[in-house]
Amino acid sequence: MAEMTILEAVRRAMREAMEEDDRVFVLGEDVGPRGGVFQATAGLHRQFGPERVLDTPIAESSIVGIAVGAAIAGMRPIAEIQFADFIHPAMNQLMNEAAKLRYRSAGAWSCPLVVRAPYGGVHGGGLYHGQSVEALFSHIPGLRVYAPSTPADAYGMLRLAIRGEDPVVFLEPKRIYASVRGPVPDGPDGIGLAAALRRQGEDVSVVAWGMMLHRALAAAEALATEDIAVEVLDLRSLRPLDEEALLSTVRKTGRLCIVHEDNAMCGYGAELAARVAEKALFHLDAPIRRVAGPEIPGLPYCPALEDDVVPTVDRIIRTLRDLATY
Amino acid sequence: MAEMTILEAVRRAMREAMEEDDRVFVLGEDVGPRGGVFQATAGLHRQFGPERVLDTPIAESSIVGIAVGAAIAGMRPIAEIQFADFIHPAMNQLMNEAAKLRYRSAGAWSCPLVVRAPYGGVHGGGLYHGQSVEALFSHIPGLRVYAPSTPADAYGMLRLAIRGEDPVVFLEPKRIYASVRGPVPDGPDGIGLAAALRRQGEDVSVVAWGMMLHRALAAAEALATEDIAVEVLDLRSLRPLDEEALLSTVRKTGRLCIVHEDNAMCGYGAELAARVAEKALFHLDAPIRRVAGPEIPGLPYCPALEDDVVPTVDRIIRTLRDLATY
Amino acid sequence: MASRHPKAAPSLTNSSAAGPRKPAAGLRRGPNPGPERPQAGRSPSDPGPGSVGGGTDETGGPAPDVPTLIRMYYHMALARALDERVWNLSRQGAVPFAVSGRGQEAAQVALAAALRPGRDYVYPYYRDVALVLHLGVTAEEIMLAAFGRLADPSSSGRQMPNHFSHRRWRIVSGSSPVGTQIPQAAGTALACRMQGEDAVVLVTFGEGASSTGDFHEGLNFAAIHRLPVVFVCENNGYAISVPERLQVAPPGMVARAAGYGIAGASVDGTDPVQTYRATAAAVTRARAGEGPTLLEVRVLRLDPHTSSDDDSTYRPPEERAAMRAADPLPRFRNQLQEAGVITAEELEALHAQIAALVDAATAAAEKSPAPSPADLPRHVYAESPTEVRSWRR
Amino acid sequence: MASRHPKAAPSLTNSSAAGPRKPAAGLRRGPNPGPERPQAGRSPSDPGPGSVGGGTDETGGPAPDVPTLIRMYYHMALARALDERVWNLSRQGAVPFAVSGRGQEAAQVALAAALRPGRDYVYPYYRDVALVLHLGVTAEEIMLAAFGRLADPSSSGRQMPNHFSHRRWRIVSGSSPVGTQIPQAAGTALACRMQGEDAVVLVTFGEGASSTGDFHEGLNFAAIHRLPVVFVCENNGYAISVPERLQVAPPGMVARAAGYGIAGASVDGTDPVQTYRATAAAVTRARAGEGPTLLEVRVLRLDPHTSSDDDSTYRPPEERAAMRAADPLPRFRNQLQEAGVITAEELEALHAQIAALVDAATAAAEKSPAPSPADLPRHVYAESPTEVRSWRR
Ligand SMILES: Cc1ncc(C[n+]2csc(CCOP(=O)(O)OP(=O)(O)O)c2C)c(N)n1
Ligand SMILES: Cc1ncc(C[n+]2csc(CCOP(=O)(O)OP(=O)(O)O)c2C)c(N)n1
Ligand SMILES: [Mg+2]
Ligand SMILES: [Mg+2]
Repeated sequence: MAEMTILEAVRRAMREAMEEDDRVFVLGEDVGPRGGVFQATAGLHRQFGPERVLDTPIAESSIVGIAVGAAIAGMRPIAEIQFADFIHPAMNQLMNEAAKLRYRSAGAWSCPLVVRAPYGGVHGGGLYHGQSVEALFSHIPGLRVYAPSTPADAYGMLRLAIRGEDPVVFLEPKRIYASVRGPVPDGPDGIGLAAALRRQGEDVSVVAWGMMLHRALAAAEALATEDIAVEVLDLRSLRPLDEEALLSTVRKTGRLCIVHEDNAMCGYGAELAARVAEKALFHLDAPIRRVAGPEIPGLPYCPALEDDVVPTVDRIIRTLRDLATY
Repeated sequence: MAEMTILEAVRRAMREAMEEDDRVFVLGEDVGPRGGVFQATAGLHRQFGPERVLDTPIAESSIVGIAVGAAIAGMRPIAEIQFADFIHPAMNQLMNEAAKLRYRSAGAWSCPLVVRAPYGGVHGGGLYHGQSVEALFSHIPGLRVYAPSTPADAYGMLRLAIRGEDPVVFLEPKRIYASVRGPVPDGPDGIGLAAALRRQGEDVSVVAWGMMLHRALAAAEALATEDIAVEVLDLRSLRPLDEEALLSTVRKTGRLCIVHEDNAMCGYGAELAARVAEKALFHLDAPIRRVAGPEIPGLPYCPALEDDVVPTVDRIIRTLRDLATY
Repeated sequence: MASRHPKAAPSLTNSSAAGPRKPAAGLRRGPNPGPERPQAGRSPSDPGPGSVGGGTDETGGPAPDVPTLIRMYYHMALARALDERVWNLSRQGAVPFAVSGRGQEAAQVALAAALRPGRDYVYPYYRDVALVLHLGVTAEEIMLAAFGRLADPSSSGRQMPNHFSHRRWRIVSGSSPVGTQIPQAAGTALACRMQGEDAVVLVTFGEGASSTGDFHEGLNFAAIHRLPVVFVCENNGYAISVPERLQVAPPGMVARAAGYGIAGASVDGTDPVQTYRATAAAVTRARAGEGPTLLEVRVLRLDPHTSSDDDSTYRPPEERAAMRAADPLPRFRNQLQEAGVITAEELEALHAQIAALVDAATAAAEKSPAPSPADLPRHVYAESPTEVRSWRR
Repeated sequence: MASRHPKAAPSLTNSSAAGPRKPAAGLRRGPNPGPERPQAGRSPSDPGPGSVGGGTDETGGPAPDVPTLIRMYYHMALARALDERVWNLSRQGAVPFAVSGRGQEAAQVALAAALRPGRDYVYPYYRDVALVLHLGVTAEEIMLAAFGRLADPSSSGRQMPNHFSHRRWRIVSGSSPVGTQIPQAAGTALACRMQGEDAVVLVTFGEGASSTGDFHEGLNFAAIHRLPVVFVCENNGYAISVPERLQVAPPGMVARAAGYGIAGASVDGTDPVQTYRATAAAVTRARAGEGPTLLEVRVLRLDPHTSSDDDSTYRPPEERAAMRAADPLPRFRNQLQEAGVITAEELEALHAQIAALVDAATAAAEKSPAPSPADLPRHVYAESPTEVRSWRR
């Protein structure tokens, strides 16, 4: 098991998939010689040539539309959307086309494609380089939404997405692309979609994914010194949701904190709260709390305000402590 | 107070706003001589001419984009999206532009526009003529989302939307455009955004909007014969949400049923459940139940299946009865 | 049997399919050869020159042979009969909805005739009844979709009628939002090239759909990569009620084609021979690696937009009268007859066969079972995740 | 005072602003008049003919007068100095991000010079430092945005630098997703017409943004309604790393303009006089109700895409060298000097003034307060609904 960053894991997943399967190809803005603005596709253009690593025009709707059409004809496209903030022009192709093709043709046609989108807040990115879009896509039947938080999952879940038969929106936590390192298995076997219990605890549960998972873990670590045992659940796949894992941890601790970068209202956390309120209500010993972004249109450029927007370890600690002592 | 249908109320609101304010104009597909495919703009082209009632190309992104640009220059555009199912190409202009303009310019520019979109299931409309899109837009800070269920609200809330200073996604329950009649006040004064308690009851609360409000009322009526007193809350505005009204009814009855046509996962109902699970948890005497569309990409054409997709009065009755006797 | 007509000429014309038959003057080679002159600004009531088989243009291929001409006529007439039947059923409330291709059949059969069914990919749009019939879809399959039956091969009753799909014929499932199929077709063409297939992709859409952003993105991409796609705009002058002059600037698709630096042509789509030639030329170019073509076929929309529309609010009665006079179906019939390609008796038999086929298809489809609630959650995913299996309470 | 330069010529040239000065040969009328020849396929290292003030074309207006020429040069040089300062600050980590317009200044000042600041609407894009300076934005305002300060008039520190907005100058706030401003500009032009204003709307974007669906939808609409918009593509040959040949087919914007049936021109954007003429002609047309123009200005991107980019992976060193040789700033300076419009001493003073201005603007902006958390929830809505006021727990 090699150690690597999330970015390297993503790159390796694409490279191996392309080596193993001629049908796999990559398209997107600057994915060619430039290797992507985050370097996720670095080296692929050299290795596989311009036929399999296509620099596209700035036209997200058609990036996805072309991927849909290629998948229809038997290819396995991986489309990169440069920032999740720029996926909106492609929503029609994703929500009305990719998501519905299998259903509307009663299984005659399918659309196995992966749309990779780096998401979440960064320093100095302003309103349009730090959005989280998981709630929008997780709402749509027919789509899968994966949100890995570790190099192993970035690798394994991307391999799974590429091999799968369904369209996947693959959300990469760009803020920790290079800062989180970890072991990555040597092949895709044995990777599943179940949520992962990253830390066991009896007092309070925190559910997160992507970058926030790491802040949740740090908060849990900190609270251990106060003798508060926090259970940390990493959802990994947002659609489908591993409901059983969610309900289990709530049944165990009776206290639930949900953390995400996106704003709270109609965010993904709402669905988690709703599931619990329907299916494990009487296991709750405290209100369900969401630690989320504020109800503003986006992260301001001015970095001084970042901690007031993107949930901090501190804010998670405070919420977990409140819950544990409720 | 004249009696009229929802469709007539929508038309009257536009007509009066255009008569009173030169800045108001209408654009969209077939809104001109054809009067809109649902006849919402019937007569406006004759009364106000092609300069103020513009038939646009089939280009939803620019329908909204042009409205944004016109609003920036001081106009008050009302854009019709023919079916909510076709609003997806405009999501970038709505979510990244209209919603964020005021914020990103720190109030220097604003974007007072209304995007009207008939939504919800109809007979024989298939996957693309019956979608509900409220969850997607209600997630976005900067947008307002209004979903009237009565002629009075269709009129009053549309007047309010046109007069307002913010972009509004105005969702019209097309299934009951012509079938629901009711009194409409003679002017826009006195209309607010607070949720409306349509029926009082002590045993169980049901929250709905649009077409589903009427089914919820019918269910409540039916259960009255079983001595189950159902409280019916019509949300009216989905963003902002009248949280206090939601929490009040839950505090009163301790039982909450949420009804919407859209599929449940990450649907708008999730937010309602999450608010209650955070702020009124210990008032609950039963799990929160959502009566929603199934997790499928859309309503099938074959009308025989409609009742298995769009929540029926019967399904609402069963759920409310379950809750009341929980 | 009633529902699956032969891919060759219909039975009554099997004599013509057997051996060469003297081609009529003007069918193989037009009396008025000369370059196409696009007719910008033409109104739908003035469909332009309609001389049969007339006109070759610089990019024009050969005219169809006689068996093909007869098959083309057969499918035009069959499409017309099916459209009329579905429209009437919708009037009676027997089917929820109808959308017709009446007035566009000549262009549609010509498009199909220039393709290799089942090898070339086709992304049709909702008026293309005649196109898909000519590719291999059967009358019964059309009726199954109209009734929303489980056996409907396009969607098992999930989509509205005329949302064609048929994997065997490489007819790709389309949605209702217009224009989305255009970049998809470019993607399919890219895939064919990557896979070393010599398939061509043909995609149709109305002039209204040419206003979508997807049109631009798809054409630009196909032009950059010189992909084997034929983009066909079936220009009937209206998008529901919106006339071409408020939809497309400048009117027509010839300027647009030049805007992308690709081959372009505008032909009279009420003339199947002219349309066939232009399509065959575009297909040949695409297959030879010479890149995409944007072909405009100028057609008539004889009916209101759909069964839900009333076109009296926006279409003057004179225009409708003029259109009926330009109806491609009787015109092509007369031309075939005058040219001696088909006799009055053969025509009568052919129409009788069609009438019987439509009756049989309707009866069979009506009897065919509707989807059941148990079918609802199928095919959302390849393997249904939990939340799909257990949506219902 | 240091931050708000006069709208007239800068102080050192106030003599030239006072009265007419003998125009240099070649500045008012070019030595090589003749129709524009668009240069499809030009690579950015070959910016094309750059003869100063040369070339009038059929649609060309008059050349700028001398005070305007000097103001143009001044703003080019000021933009250059500000870009360099912000870039350096980003290198030092003093500001989070920089994006420059270096190499595009000549075209930008020419665009601005053809407008009426504060009366015509402008939708600029992120490289348009010189454009907005020439319209009235101050050096200090540019620096306030770079530092993300509360007093930044474009966004109070919310947007990245170069997301220009200034209500006084009718500079409309832009987002980061490219192309969205194009239909918005059409909408603003529509509104101006409805209101009976004779304002013209000018919107800029890169050739990369011309690939978006919004480009098509905006141009088509403006063409249909003959709206008073000037669409300006600042074509620098790259979209981040993607070269024009993989971005636009056919290269350039001249074919596209024809595709929409609107006026089009392609000019050497390193030549401010040529660009001014073409822009003035387009603005005149728009104001006269003669409809939109798609103007391509061929420019150079001297820097990497942004401070986050490294262009060595996709741009050969020779190309960069060639570009520096074609840099419009020294070239225009030499031309002005050779033509006797400005003297070496005046130039020296002007550059000293700019250096002092940039220093002062930087110092002032750095000192200016950052937004505070209390400002965060402001301006989400006109009147904040509850959930906005109480987001924080
Ligand atoms: C994106 C989108 N917007 C609106 C509609 C509603 N609609 C259905 S068909 C149609 C008109 C299409 O006109 P055209 O493309 O010319 O095709 P025609 O019906 O004339 O053959 C419209 C507006 C749609 N289907 N998709
Ligand atoms: C819709 C969208 N997709 C992707 C991006 C990321 N991006 C920012 S600038 C840029 C290149 C723009 O190129 P061009 O339009 O030619 O302008 P230039 O930077 O060359 O001046 C890209 C791809 C974006 N801002 N918006
Ligand atoms: Mg049409
Ligand atoms: Mg560029």
